[in-house]
Amino acid sequence: MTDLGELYQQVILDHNRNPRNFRTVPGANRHAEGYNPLCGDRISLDVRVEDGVIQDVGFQGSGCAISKAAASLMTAAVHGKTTAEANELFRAFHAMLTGGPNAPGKLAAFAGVRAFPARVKCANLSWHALRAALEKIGEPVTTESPSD
Amino acid sequence: MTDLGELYQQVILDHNRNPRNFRTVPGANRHAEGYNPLCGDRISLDVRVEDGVIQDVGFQGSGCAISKAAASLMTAAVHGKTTAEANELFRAFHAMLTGGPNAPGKLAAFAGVRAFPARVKCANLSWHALRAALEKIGEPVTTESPSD
Amino acid sequence: MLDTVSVRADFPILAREENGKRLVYLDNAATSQKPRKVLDAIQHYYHFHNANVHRGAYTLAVEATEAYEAGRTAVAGFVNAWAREAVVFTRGTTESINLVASSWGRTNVQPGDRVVVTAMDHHSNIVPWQILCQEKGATLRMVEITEDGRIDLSDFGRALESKPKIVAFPYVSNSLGTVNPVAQLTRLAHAAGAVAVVDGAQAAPHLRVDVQAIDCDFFAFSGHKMLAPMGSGALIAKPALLEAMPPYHGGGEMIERVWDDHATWNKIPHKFEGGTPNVEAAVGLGAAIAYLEQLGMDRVAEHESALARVAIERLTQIESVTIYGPRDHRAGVVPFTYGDIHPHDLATILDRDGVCIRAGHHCTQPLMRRLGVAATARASFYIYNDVDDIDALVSALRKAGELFGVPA
Amino acid sequence: MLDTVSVRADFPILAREENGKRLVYLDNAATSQKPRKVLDAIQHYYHFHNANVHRGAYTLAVEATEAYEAGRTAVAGFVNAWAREAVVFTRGTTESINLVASSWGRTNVQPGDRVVVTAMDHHSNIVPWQILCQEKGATLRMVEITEDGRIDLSDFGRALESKPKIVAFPYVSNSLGTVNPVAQLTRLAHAAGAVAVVDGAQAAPHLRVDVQAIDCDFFAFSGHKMLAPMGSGALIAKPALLEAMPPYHGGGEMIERVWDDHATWNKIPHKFEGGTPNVEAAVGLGAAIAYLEQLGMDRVAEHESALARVAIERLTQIESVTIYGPRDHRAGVVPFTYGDIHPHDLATILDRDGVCIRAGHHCTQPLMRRLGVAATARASFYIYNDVDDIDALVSALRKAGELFGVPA
Ligand SMILES: Cc1ncc(COP(=O)(O)O)c(C=O)c1O
Ligand SMILES: Cc1ncc(COP(=O)(O)O)c(C=O)c1O
Repeated sequence: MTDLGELYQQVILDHNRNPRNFRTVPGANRHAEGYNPLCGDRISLDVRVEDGVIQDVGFQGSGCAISKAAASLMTAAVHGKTTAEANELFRAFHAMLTGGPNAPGKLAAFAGVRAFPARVKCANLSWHALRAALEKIGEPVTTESPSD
Repeated sequence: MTDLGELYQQVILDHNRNPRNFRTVPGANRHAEGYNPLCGDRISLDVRVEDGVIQDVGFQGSGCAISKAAASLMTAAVHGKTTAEANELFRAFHAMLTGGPNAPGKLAAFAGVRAFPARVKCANLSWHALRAALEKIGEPVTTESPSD
Repeated sequence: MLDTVSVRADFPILAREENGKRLVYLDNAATSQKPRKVLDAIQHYYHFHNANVHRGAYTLAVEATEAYEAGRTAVAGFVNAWAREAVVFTRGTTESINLVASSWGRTNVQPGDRVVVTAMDHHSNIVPWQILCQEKGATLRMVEITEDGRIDLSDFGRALESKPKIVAFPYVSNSLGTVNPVAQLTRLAHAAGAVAVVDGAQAAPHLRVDVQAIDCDFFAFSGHKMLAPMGSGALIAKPALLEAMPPYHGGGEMIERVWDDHATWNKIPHKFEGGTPNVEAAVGLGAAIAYLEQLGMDRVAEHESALARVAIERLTQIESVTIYGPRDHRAGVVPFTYGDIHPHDLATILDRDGVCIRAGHHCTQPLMRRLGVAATARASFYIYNDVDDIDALVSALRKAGELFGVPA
Repeated sequence: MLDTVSVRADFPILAREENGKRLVYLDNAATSQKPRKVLDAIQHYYHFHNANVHRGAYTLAVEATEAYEAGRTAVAGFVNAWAREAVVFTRGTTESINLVASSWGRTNVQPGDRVVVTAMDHHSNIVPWQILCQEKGATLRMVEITEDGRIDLSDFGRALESKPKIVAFPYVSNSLGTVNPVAQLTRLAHAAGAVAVVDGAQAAPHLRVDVQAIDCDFFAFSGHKMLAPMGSGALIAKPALLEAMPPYHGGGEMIERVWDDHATWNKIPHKFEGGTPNVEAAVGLGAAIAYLEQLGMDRVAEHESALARVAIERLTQIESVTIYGPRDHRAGVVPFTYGDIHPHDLATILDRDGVCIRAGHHCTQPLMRRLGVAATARASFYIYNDVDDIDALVSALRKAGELFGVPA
């Protein structure tokens, strides 16, 4: 069970059970929907950006432990960051999942997902929603397309 | 080439080259069309029946040597016969092609077709057309359906 | 029960390990594994008889045609079809149902008409009817299910009051395991003047099907769920209906004559088999049917119900497990949830122990909404599964419970 | 020329005898034989990785999904598609064209519109358009061919004057061997405001295809004609067109969300792949492409043209033989007649010497009418054929001539 332990690290199990920022954001000026139709994971993301800084961020939705914890940890990680810094974190997270070095801080907890290719899309979904929200892309995002 | 010789017997080659009764029939009161869509063999059959006797019969169309010779020999065989006798010949011919004893007279020339399952439908087409004509079935006949 | 030791020996993939563990394949409702006899039949076909069918005058083509049509004969016998020409080969259930919606549906459904499906139908038996209804200005009516996961017969009756043109329902639900009373539903549909379309995807592999006894108008199934290769399947339909229907795919094989601006059609079933037929699929389906008939479909059904009973019994002993579907009249499909562990997490955790189950909506989103869940986990059995597989399932589940701190 | 000795060794069926003779398979335009590598890839898939794709969270399902999508990547590279998602898997050419007619056609063709095809098209590229035109009250216009069997470019130009919505034509004619100037035809079609549909059934197996260079909108081909299993094939389409088109088959895989009365669609290409995908077909197609690319498509094309040249030269020496199709720009398809011997009789006689040729209308009845024949005989070559096969063909033909008393 070592590798399962690496996937379901305590921090992930904790954020799954008690997701942070699991709420709508009053005065949100960015929004995105994420949906993986085949597996059913769903996220609705609110962001309030002022002067290039993420002043508040929250999410709602349903999904597996990986997707819920990823969304929770993401909101914690980008809260108070500039959009440029958030984009940098997106890149670092994405790089980690595709074989690169660990992402900073608690995000490193998701390094274990690499060994579970079927679950990468779960860890990714909220991050792609974030990018869509920041870039004001109206379309719902998905991380399920095999071309991704 | 022995078996090819059995398929393409002289009588068949002869009737292919010089088909008998290759014509329309004046005053025909029975008619049928035969068509095998996959291979393209086609026959148009005219019959004049009076008092239960086939007074005249002729065919037109295009097809391979087997189908043309079969039609030609059929017209020769049923000319002057009663419809009951013609039906009897149909049954004998059909039985021969499906493994039964040889049909009477020159029709026995088609016994070799048995060894060529793909060509049975060619030998059969005119006979099925005859039956359709005698039974006044309006639909074109085919012998290509694999359920046949 | 079947002699699973000898059955398992026929399935090469079951000798494979998954993550260092014996492969415990419990996703049979999604697709089945293939026995050596089926794979050998396919190889044999390509090694000795491969050719395009129906149009060839050479030996190889005759052999290929015979192999193809022998597959049709086997299917006709397997489901007790009205005739050989009642069997139209398709890629599978989805294509079969789309064929009916496109050909019979487009011809017969008018604006204002009704089409009835059930809330337990698979997307493949819902979406084609939605598309048809949207195109024609008809209305789709979804029959509700009971608390315990059966078709609500009084709602079914109410739905029939509107005199629908088409009534579609599954023989066996892939998300609940329910075995529906298809002969009765067909009788009611006919009494209301509708044609009955039976989605047999989960029935043909698992129980003895008799379309004449059901008296349905259309019956669809997939070969890949019943030991046959992917890309195999059929639509079985009453010949008189097929005769009257326009063709589906235009192309080779299905024509009688082609003129510059129009064409006439070949006889049934060929009218519906445009393009080069998949001979491999017919050969593989024939071999799969031979394999199943040697076991005996009654014994197959019995084996799977027995496994389902054992699985339900064991799973019920785990405190936080909820099982979906009816107590009786169920096939070897066992859907469940385990506390608040998401089914995808369950599937990942079980996979580490070599146990393959499905997690998700199982292509039945309208049903999931009614069950009030986003997803369930599902174990589904076939002829090679045995009680050891259930043990493996249960012990892997207990590990998941530990990891997530859910009461066992 | 290819090293046919080593190529032949890869094809198990070529070791078989037909009627006591070496099998001389010259019906490759109908379907190709399969090399061991393709059959092994299929076996390997079923022995180790078989599962339903896209929806599984277990290892086997991940592997199956990867295998399936790797097949897509292979196809995209093989025809130089715009993107991976430009590749929609289908059963073959016929289904691909029907998909376009049904989805793009039904959406875009209005009463009074025109659709253009050519008189050398296969029924699969005629009948779907006839059906579409009949349904929509549009008109089908058939472009004539020249004396020597090429598309009549001035008639093509005239047909375009009516501003058709769709122009469909074959890359390579299966009945004449003509290689058409598809990039030029596409340019002309676009200039007239039409979409260009290329029937690539006889091109993909035999020459290097570059859909971006052609710039066509839709390109259809069949796997079974290019070493891959039956039931494999694809439609390649410009992604923007696919995005805008309604789906084809409703069912699993192709949906985003399903509500009781309507549904939303998955991304392309999945939107067009309703139902359980045929993973075997994708795996087999990938293996076939790998095999062909190792030989090199340019060398494949060269090999076949060389064989066609030799065959035409030898056949021309038989006095009563007539060869159809153009002198230049032709692929490895050689249609002919021999005196007044009916092609079916030829096929039967040749078969006794192990030589498999096709006889008939080759699913091109409008062309046959223009050629003024009911049927032709056709020899068509592939990578395993060589000059010995042509010798066998010619000597068997001479026997037929003797039997029927036709001047040799
Ligand atoms: C030019 C052409 N188009 C279309 C087809 C149809 O292909 P399929 O039968 O594989 O769908 C064929 C072959 O039969 C062909 O040669
Ligand atoms: C009940 C039911 N109907 C339809 C289908 C669709 O079958 P296929 O994907 O083989 O077309 C399935 C399986 O996926 C099913 O379980």
